[in-house]
Amino acid sequence: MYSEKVMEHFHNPRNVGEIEDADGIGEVGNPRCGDIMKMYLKIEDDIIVDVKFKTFGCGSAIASSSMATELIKGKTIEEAMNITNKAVAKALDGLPPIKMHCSVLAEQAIKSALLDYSKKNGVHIEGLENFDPTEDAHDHH
Amino acid sequence: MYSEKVMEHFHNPRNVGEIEDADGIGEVGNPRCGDIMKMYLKIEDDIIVDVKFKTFGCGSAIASSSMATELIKGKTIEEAMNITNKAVAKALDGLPPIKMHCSVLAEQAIKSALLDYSKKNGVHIEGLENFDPTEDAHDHH
Amino acid sequence: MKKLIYMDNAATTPTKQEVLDEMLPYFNVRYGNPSSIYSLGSHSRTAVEISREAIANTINAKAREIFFTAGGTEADNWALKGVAYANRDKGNHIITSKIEHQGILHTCGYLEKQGFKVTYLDVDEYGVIDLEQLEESITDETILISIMFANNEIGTIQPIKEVGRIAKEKNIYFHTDAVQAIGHIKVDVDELNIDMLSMAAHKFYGPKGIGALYIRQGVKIDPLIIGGGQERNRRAGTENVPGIVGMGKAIELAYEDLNEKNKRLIYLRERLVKGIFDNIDHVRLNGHPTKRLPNNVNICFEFIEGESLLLSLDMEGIAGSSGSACTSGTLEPSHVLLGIGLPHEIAHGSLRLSLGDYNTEDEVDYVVEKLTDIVARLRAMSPLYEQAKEVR
Amino acid sequence: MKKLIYMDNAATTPTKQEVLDEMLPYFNVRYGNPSSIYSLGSHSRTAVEISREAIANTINAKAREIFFTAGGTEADNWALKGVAYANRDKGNHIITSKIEHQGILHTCGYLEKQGFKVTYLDVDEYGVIDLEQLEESITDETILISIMFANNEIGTIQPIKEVGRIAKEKNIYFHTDAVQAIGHIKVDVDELNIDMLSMAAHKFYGPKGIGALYIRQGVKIDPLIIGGGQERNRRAGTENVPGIVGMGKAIELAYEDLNEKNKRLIYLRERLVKGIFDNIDHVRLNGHPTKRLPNNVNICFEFIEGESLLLSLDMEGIAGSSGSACTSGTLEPSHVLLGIGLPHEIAHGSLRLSLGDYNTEDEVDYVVEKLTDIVARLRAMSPLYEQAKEVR
Ligand SMILES: Cc1ncc(COP(=O)(O)O)c(C=O)c1O
Ligand SMILES: Cc1ncc(COP(=O)(O)O)c(C=O)c1O
Repeated sequence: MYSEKVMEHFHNPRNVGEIEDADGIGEVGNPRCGDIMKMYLKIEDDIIVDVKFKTFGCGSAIASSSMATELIKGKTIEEAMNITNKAVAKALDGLPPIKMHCSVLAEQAIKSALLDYSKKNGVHIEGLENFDPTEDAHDHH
Repeated sequence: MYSEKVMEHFHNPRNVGEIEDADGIGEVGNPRCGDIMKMYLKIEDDIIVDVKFKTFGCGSAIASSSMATELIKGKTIEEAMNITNKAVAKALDGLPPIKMHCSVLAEQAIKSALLDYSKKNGVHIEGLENFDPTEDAHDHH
Repeated sequence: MKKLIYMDNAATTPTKQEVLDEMLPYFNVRYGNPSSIYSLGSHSRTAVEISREAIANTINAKAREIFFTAGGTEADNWALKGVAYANRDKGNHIITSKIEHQGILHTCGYLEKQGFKVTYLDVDEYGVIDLEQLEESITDETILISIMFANNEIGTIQPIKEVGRIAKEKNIYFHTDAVQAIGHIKVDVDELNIDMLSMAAHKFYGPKGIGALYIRQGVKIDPLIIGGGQERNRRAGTENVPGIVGMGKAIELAYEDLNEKNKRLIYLRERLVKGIFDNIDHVRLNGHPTKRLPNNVNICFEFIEGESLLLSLDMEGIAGSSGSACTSGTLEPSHVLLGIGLPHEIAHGSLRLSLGDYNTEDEVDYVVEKLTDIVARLRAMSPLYEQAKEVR
Repeated sequence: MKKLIYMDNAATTPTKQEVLDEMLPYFNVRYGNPSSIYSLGSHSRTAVEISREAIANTINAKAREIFFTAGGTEADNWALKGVAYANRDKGNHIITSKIEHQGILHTCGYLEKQGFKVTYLDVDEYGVIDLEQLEESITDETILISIMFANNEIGTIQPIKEVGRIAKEKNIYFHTDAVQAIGHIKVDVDELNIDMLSMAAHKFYGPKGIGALYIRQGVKIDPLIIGGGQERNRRAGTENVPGIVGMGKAIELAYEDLNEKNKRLIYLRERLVKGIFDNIDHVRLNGHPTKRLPNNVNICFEFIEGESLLLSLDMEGIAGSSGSACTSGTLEPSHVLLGIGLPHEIAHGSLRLSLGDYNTEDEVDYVVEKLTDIVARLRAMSPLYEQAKEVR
């Protein structure tokens, strides 16, 4: 069902944990639906210098979180904003159709944390104008 | 499906053939239904001294004919009249329910031949008053 | 016991050893439920999908158009009831033929009770449907045409390509009961415009209890067996994994060297027919002389009844079948033989010998020899034969 | 690969070697079609009838009341649709429960679309139906009560005897989906007043693709699969002889020393539950504490999701199952867990471990050890666990 990449990231997820003094924290998902992703960003000079996550969810939710953190770590905010759910899924060598919403959740978790950062620091981030972190990822697949 | 007795009588039917100068001949059944039995009797002093049959039909039709001839050979007319289809079936160690009509046909063939004998010789045979050789054996099972 | 000469391959076939070998691990080593997410389950899932692919490739379909069933009858029931119920709003008329298998005919009878109208096409003396009658039977209400690919009793192959063309022109679904055809002749669902097709593994050296329905993408059809999400929500129930694996292997083997196998079968078939005609009088060949299954011989022996013929053959170690009423537990002889116009008394005396990969020339010759004796013996007992001789 | 610890015996079981040995000749030696009249055919017929007898004896039925199907789902579909369609003139109301298998629930949904009314009984926190609610639900229109014998997810056994008594008093047909019960607990259809009962061989170490429906003599029921005269005209299609033979052998083996086997399973079950409760906090046992299948353990681990638990177990060579939405391809977690009143977020974290004849005490201890580690690891990753700790 899952690619080896997914299984590998599920079994050895990168960047699990919390950042005490995070610059941005985003939480998306809903325990009723069986998945919650929480993402912590440390940002310096527009660059994501550190990122951690905690996820309650299925194998692909955990793998998507892990992959998403890998994809944005060390990147600029702008680069991070360009990471789509498809990019996450592709980096995992694909996800089963019924699991695509997990990659959507990962994209939303990044954006949600960036939104938090932009609010806390009063910086404008291109592309977050219409972002609604409460939108249901399950509608996307 | 069939008892050993049926198979044995089917494979080695007794009394197959015709009697040239038979005293009574009976034919029952219908080729449309897949079975015809023809029975020839030689009768002396009310005793069936010889009997032969020819049958077009399935295994149990042939076995029933064979068994019926065995049961009446050497018997008086009265005794022959008392041979029921159940007796034929029983002597064959039973017939499958859907094949019971074959034993009915055998009983009818005997009666039909006796009727022929009674007509030709002007003798009354007790029990043949209401016998109708054209009645459909298939309704009996 | 005598060595068995099995000439009833149209009834069922033995499972080939290579097929069985392929199946065995799925009973007690790779026994996982394909719906389970752990490795044991996904191995089963993979095996199921490989089989589906093999079947799809064979008939030029897509894997997602193959749905496993418990056999040919379930596939037939599903196609008919599923299309009828799902398309009731479009119409209530179904066209089929008089010589279909009971899986089709009795299901049509059931649908008639539910308010559907069914036209049963006539067949000619060879068992071939009349395409003109088909076209004339089509109305605005017609939602489905179901015509069998090849007949199970007399082996006649229908003009499926023409039926497919007509159905496509009129935009009517076309189902074919190909239970006797798959594994025996090449079938291409695209070329023939087939929308649905039934098959059963035990007719081509696969196991009993497994079959499939091909459903062209886009066909509107209700499920017949409802429950879990198996077969993409269209046929519920834990998959018969060993059966499915066996069916996939069997279909692959069946189409290997098909032409050579069929050449051999046709040679044996013709030898058998010639042997019978050379040695026995008052016989007739049923079914089409050339447009017939390579393995099917169906002959009427006048003046004798089929069941007694079968029993006598069995005692010689020969397995065949008959359209006789006496083998079926009914009073009417085979609807197929009556359908091609045989009188009842002659239809009663039919014998079907269906050849297979394991039959040999020696067996064919032995059968001819034994048949000759048996027919003579039974005719000597038959009052009809005696009458026929008198008439002459 | 690591040695597999298979604890998903409620999903399917391996076919026992003795069962397989019994089946093998029917693939390629005794391969005759049971409908054929020659010896090869009647050997198959005999084998089918011996199996039917064995099944009938086990549940105290008559052989003529057992009808073979392709599995549990087909049996469920047949019972429901067959009774519904055949008794439409008597009424259009069916009573079932909220926690039935999909084979029942989705068929009921289909029947609702056909104009039938269905009452879905609630269950209490343990998954037991309320007999008062059952009695109150009965109307003059009620033609069928279908209540499962034992639940496939949480193992709860229903008060079948009382349901049977009520159904009999009110003269309503009573069907029970006993797919999880047969082979595992003693069932007597007479004592329990059961009119119809579904079973599937692959749940008791028999093969996949074969099951049966018990139909008490006199029950009015339409066939589901129509065609040839097999199964006394009630279920058409060439018989799956190897499957049938395997089912007969499997049921015999299943009821040999049943008490001893169940004592052992209950011991293992309790050891597993105790091990989990002793080592892991925030867990709850689902299903009835005592009125449950001897082999069923179903536990919710709060703050984690079932699929990730299963995948982690799989990596340790442990096969289990979950009522998590993520394993089923839907968004809703198991209707059974919701039915017993669990909140969604907790229902997502369920694990079913169903024990079998091949599990050992060592395996149980190993599973407890691994589970402890896995749960700890997943909770460390879970934002819910962190929140829960903060709240405390
Ligand atoms: C209670 C119950 N009913 C019905 C079924 C369906 O059986 P099958 O999958 O063999 O069709 C199952 C098992 O999947 C079950 O556990
Ligand atoms: C033409 C045809 N259709 C349908 C069937 C039914 O197949 P099964 O008996 O496998 O259900 C058969 C064989 O019996 C057949 O020959």
